Amino acid sequence: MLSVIIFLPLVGAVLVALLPRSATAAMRIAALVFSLATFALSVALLIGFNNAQSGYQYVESVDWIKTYGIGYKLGMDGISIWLVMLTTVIFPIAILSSTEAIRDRQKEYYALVLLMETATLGVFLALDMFLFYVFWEFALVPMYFIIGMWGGEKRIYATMKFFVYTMAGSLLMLLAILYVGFSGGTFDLTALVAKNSAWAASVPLFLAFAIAFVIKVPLFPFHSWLPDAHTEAPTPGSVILAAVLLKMGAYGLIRFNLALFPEASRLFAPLMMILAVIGILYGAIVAFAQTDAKRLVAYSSVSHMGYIVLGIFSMNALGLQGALLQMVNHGISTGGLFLIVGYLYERRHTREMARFGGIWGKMPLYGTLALLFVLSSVGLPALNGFVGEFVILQGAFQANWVWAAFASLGMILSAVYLLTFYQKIFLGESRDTANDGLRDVNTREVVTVVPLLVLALVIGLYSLPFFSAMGASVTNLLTVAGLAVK
Amino acid sequence: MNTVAPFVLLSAILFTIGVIGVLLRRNAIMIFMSIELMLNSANLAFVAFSNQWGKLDGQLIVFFVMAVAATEVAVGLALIVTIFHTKKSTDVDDLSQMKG
Amino acid sequence: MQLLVILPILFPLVGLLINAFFGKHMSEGLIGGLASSMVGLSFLVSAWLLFTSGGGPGIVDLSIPWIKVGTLDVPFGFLIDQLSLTMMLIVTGVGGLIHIYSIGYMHGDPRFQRFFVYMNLFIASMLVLVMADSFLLMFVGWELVGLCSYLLIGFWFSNIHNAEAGRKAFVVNRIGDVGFILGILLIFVTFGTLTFPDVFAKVQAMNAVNAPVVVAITLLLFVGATGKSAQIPLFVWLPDAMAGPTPVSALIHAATMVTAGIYMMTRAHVLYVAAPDTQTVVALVGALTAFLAGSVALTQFDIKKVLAYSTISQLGFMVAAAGMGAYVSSVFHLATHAFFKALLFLAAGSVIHGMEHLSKGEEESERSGAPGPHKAPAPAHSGEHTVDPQDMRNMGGLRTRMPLTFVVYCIGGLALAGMPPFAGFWSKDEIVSAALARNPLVFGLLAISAIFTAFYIGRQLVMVFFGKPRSEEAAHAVESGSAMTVPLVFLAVFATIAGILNLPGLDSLSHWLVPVVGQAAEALPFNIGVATLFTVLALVMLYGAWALYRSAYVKAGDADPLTRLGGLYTFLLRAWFVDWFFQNVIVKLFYAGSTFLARVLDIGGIDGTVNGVGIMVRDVSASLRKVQTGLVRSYGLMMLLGVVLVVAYFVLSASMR
Amino acid sequence: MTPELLSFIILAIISIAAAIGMITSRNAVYAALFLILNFGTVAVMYLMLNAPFLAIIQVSVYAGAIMVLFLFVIMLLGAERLNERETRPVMRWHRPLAIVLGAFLLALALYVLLTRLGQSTASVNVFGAGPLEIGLQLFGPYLLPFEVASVLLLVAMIGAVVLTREK
Repeated sequence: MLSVIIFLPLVGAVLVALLPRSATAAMRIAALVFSLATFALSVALLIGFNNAQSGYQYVESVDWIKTYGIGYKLGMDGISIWLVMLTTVIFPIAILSSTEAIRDRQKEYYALVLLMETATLGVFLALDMFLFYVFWEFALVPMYFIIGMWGGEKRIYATMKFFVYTMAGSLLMLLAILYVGFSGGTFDLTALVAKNSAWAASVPLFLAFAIAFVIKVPLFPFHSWLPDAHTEAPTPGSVILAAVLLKMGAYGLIRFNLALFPEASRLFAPLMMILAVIGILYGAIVAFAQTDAKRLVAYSSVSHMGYIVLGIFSMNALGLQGALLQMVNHGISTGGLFLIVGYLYERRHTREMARFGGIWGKMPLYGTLALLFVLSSVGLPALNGFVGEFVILQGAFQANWVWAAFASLGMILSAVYLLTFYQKIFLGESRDTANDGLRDVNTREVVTVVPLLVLALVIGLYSLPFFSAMGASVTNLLTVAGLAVK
Repeated sequence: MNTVAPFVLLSAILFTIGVIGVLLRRNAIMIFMSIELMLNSANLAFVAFSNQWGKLDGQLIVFFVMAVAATEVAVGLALIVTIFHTKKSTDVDDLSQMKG
Repeated sequence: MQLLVILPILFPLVGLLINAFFGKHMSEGLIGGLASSMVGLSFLVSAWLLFTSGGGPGIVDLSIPWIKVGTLDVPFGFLIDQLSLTMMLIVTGVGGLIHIYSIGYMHGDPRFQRFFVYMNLFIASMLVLVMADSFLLMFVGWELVGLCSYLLIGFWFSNIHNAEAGRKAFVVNRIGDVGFILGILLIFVTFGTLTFPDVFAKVQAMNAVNAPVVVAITLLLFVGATGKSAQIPLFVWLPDAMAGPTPVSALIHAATMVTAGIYMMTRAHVLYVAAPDTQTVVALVGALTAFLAGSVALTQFDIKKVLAYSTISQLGFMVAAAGMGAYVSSVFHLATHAFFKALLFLAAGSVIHGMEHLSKGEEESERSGAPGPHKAPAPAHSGEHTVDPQDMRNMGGLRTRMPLTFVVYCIGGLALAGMPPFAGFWSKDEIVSAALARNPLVFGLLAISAIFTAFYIGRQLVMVFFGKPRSEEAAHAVESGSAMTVPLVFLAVFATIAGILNLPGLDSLSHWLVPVVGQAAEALPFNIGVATLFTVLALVMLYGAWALYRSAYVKAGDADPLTRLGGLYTFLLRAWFVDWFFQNVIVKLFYAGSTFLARVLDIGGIDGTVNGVGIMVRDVSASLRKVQTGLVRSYGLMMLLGVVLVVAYFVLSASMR
Repeated sequence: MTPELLSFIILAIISIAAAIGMITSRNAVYAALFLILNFGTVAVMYLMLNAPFLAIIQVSVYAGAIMVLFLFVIMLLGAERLNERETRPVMRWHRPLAIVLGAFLLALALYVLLTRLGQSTASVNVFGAGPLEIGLQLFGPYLLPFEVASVLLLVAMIGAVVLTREK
């Protein structure tokens, strides 16, 4: 079942690649259909998911390279379930939003996007470290091409930076994986966690994993690839990057760092929390100074991802569950913001906020949708962001109230920069005649963002099912790691 | 005269001469011939050791070395001819397109 | 019965959804009527709740699961008791009247539909705030009303100053909200629960006075209150918030939202009573705010700014009362203030409406000539005027042009000034009496503030309604229509008689609230001496204002008589330079810091380091590249070197053995 | 001094002289001829080393076929006159370094010979190394390498043809 969900998009990619080059409409539809089918499958998984069970479900295990204890092992638990759901929701949306943004070489594009979905799902579902690494690196490649081929003016610079930076991190991870795998005698993650062995080299191992993951997250001060990559990527690329790819890092921190090296995690938790808090404040302050709308949203990502790391390294149930929910929330609100900025870019071919103004008056529906995403990102109660932020802050407060207090200042700053963003583009008077006669969002564009808004509202008003699905697994993780004392 | 040492000594001397030839000459053909000299000196050592231990394997290796040498000469000379056609020179210093 | 409890919230929600999705196809009357009637229905349900639960403990609790993580379990729980019912009635009652008023006031605005969507959202959010049974849910309402405030202040967003004011309000409120949320975090860490009854029970079980954690919690919550209720130092947003349409100023920035802080402290009085140190801080901040804002109101020219500072000042009274433990008086003043300040704002709106008549007159006739739906009417109050219709220096003599407005304005003004028998007299008297009994410093500040109050409202009445018109607009002002005047009359009646709520001797509000706030918070016995003193003082100040301003303004450009105060006058006019300080020090520092971080540290430092590593690798490899000469012989030489080294290694290591 | 040793010394001197003559010769044809002479002396040494089959092949294949190919190419290209004046300043240090390194390599070999092979024993036994024995070995244990060698030669032949084909 999990194999099917992982490789269904791959089948779609092959199909798209086989279509004649002129059949662009068919490619779009095929890509959409395959991603929606994947989504439908993931819904089926969700329905069959047993909330009370703390271990992995739907496990599939086949030997792969037996000599080294490498297997093809998949499984889903409460930690990965919402990330899988997020992935399967975001991809159809990204594909639907590509119609305007991607005009040339559509065949390659849709095939790559579907490949990307396979890779990311693989990352979230792999239970074998080696398999995880394969998917992890595999996810890098399509994104490299998506930015490099359909990106903006400085795309080569951006892709190079993105690729080399993340690659440098994953190299360390590969070394750590090999070390753990060979000295542990197996690459099976569940077996390794169950062994609960105190690694002699746990500090360097922790650091090797952590660097790979925090670069991906990205945690301050490893964030500098993100604004460039986001700004240069085409709209759907930014959406996928923000909504799904960054989560791989945060997911890895939980799955590997916390689960495998609880002692080292405890040792480094203060450092990680400090960096997370710096990231929250720093990302927000720097976002405020941006003039490019997309860059601003990119820096807001840095700030928001800081909350997630803060939650993870609070190392208690509240922090972790809040972080997991916030990953979904960030995917929704930042993904939405990128879509919003993208729609404007498609119309005006500029992202300089100084060139807009008064757009709400000219595009009322668009302005309203944008406002909702801004509010979701600000963390307004009744929308998704608030629940995640609050639970994380509560967890962080239990762990260390000083950092929680500093982190809460991010609530002010997010209001400052996001409302400034909104004001510069949507309020006041138009500062450019090119803004006259802009058409409001069309049906396709509305359909693309509405699912995200509905999710935002649902999570904001009724987060119970989200938390209850992850509760057992998080508790189990903390218990096995011996962290659930507090 | 059953000691192997003089032959190996000669082999070493010839090998060194071959090496110096490869390094000092700029003509591709001369370099090739120096390489042949080096191969030959190695062969001599093989045969000497083969004689010492009373085993045929050394001689068989020499046989294969000769086969490979023949191959190498055939392809190498063909390359030289081709390069000469385009560059009008057999000077290896003229072939420095690969410089960084 | 249980579900009935959330009906007051549901009605406005239904109204806003209908208006949001179908409003495009509905007429103004239908939209406004629907929105108003939904609020009216909420009011009726609240009233019904009042009668069914009256007398007894009157608590209805309903909870729907919401956030449940580990030990954190916060439901959508609603707690209806005497206190929340009081607030619900004020919110829906005053809110309903203002909705009706808005139908007239917003007539012709191109975003009429949106206005009522926001207004309904506000009512719903405010009800969530007052009905919540946990700190977190209260915070939800708390933030949502902030959102509505943001949206409504910036309602005419095409003028960037309005948008700016909205943003300022939201951000300043957020600063307070962070205090609030930290308080909530601390409550949960300390008590393991967030619902009011549980938290209060645990606080009482602690049985400690000034326990550090409780002091910390109460102070943090109070930070939230300073944001929402515009206390020092976070009051700076409220004067700017007057950029919104006048009904908004009346509803949100005078009658309801800004009182949320007082409501919250009353609700959490168990915590505050357990922390007398915080109480002292609260009382002093409230009194100082009352004094500061009262003094600033003396010098303002914008008709709404005067009222805004007056509101801050009155909120200071309430906060001070709450700080002194006089919760009943606080809530009492909250109620009367809601009536008379809403009345004043709406009347001011009526004045502005009248002042704008001249510039709008032509458009109006034009519109009646061609009432096609395609012809978009010009925005009614977007603020594009040659003469500022809100500047009192441009007014004068309006008492003859707008007689009804004049009458109700006088009633509101007298209530504000604390003249018997109007509502404000009774409630203010209770607070001042309590101050006299409990804290002389607070009493002193409040007494001076009360004197200021009488003076500035007198000044305003004289400047607006007496003397000769000082502009064309004032000369041609006309009385507003019935949609606006009927609510004015209603509010005027309430502003007159609302004192009945807690008349000395009757003390109905005190008795009513006892189950919530306890006996100790009841009002002190009526102090006839204080009452007389303050009545006399108010009369003197009103007369002083009359004497000073009756003939001060002949034309708009004349200097204010108070300019004789010199530097003090500027100091007051600029609101003690508090906002100046925020704008020029804190905001400028933030801008500079942000630019520095983004341009210098991020691009140069962090990104520079990353790129520097890349450049370093490139340069090193560029110099290493020279090794590749392309000459076969040099490669051969290198190879030989390698061979010699390797052979030497083997030979030597073998001979070592 | 046995006759064998004497003849070896004479042959060795001729061989070394021919090698030096080869690498120093200004004329490529002379160089090739010197090399043939060297190969010839080595062939005689093969005979002394009990390897008659290899001696014959050395003469016929190496000195014969391969060197004829060399001469043929030299004549074909007309490259017998060589002008190798050093022009590149970069390479000025090249020649001395090459000679020094070469000497060093030789010294290493001598060192090994003196320390190790000095004490080595004489030939264990006299054994047959005629064409028959070689053939038995080639088609016995060395069958696979033999076949691979044939494929290699075939590939080289095709390669040479393709490389020199006129477009």
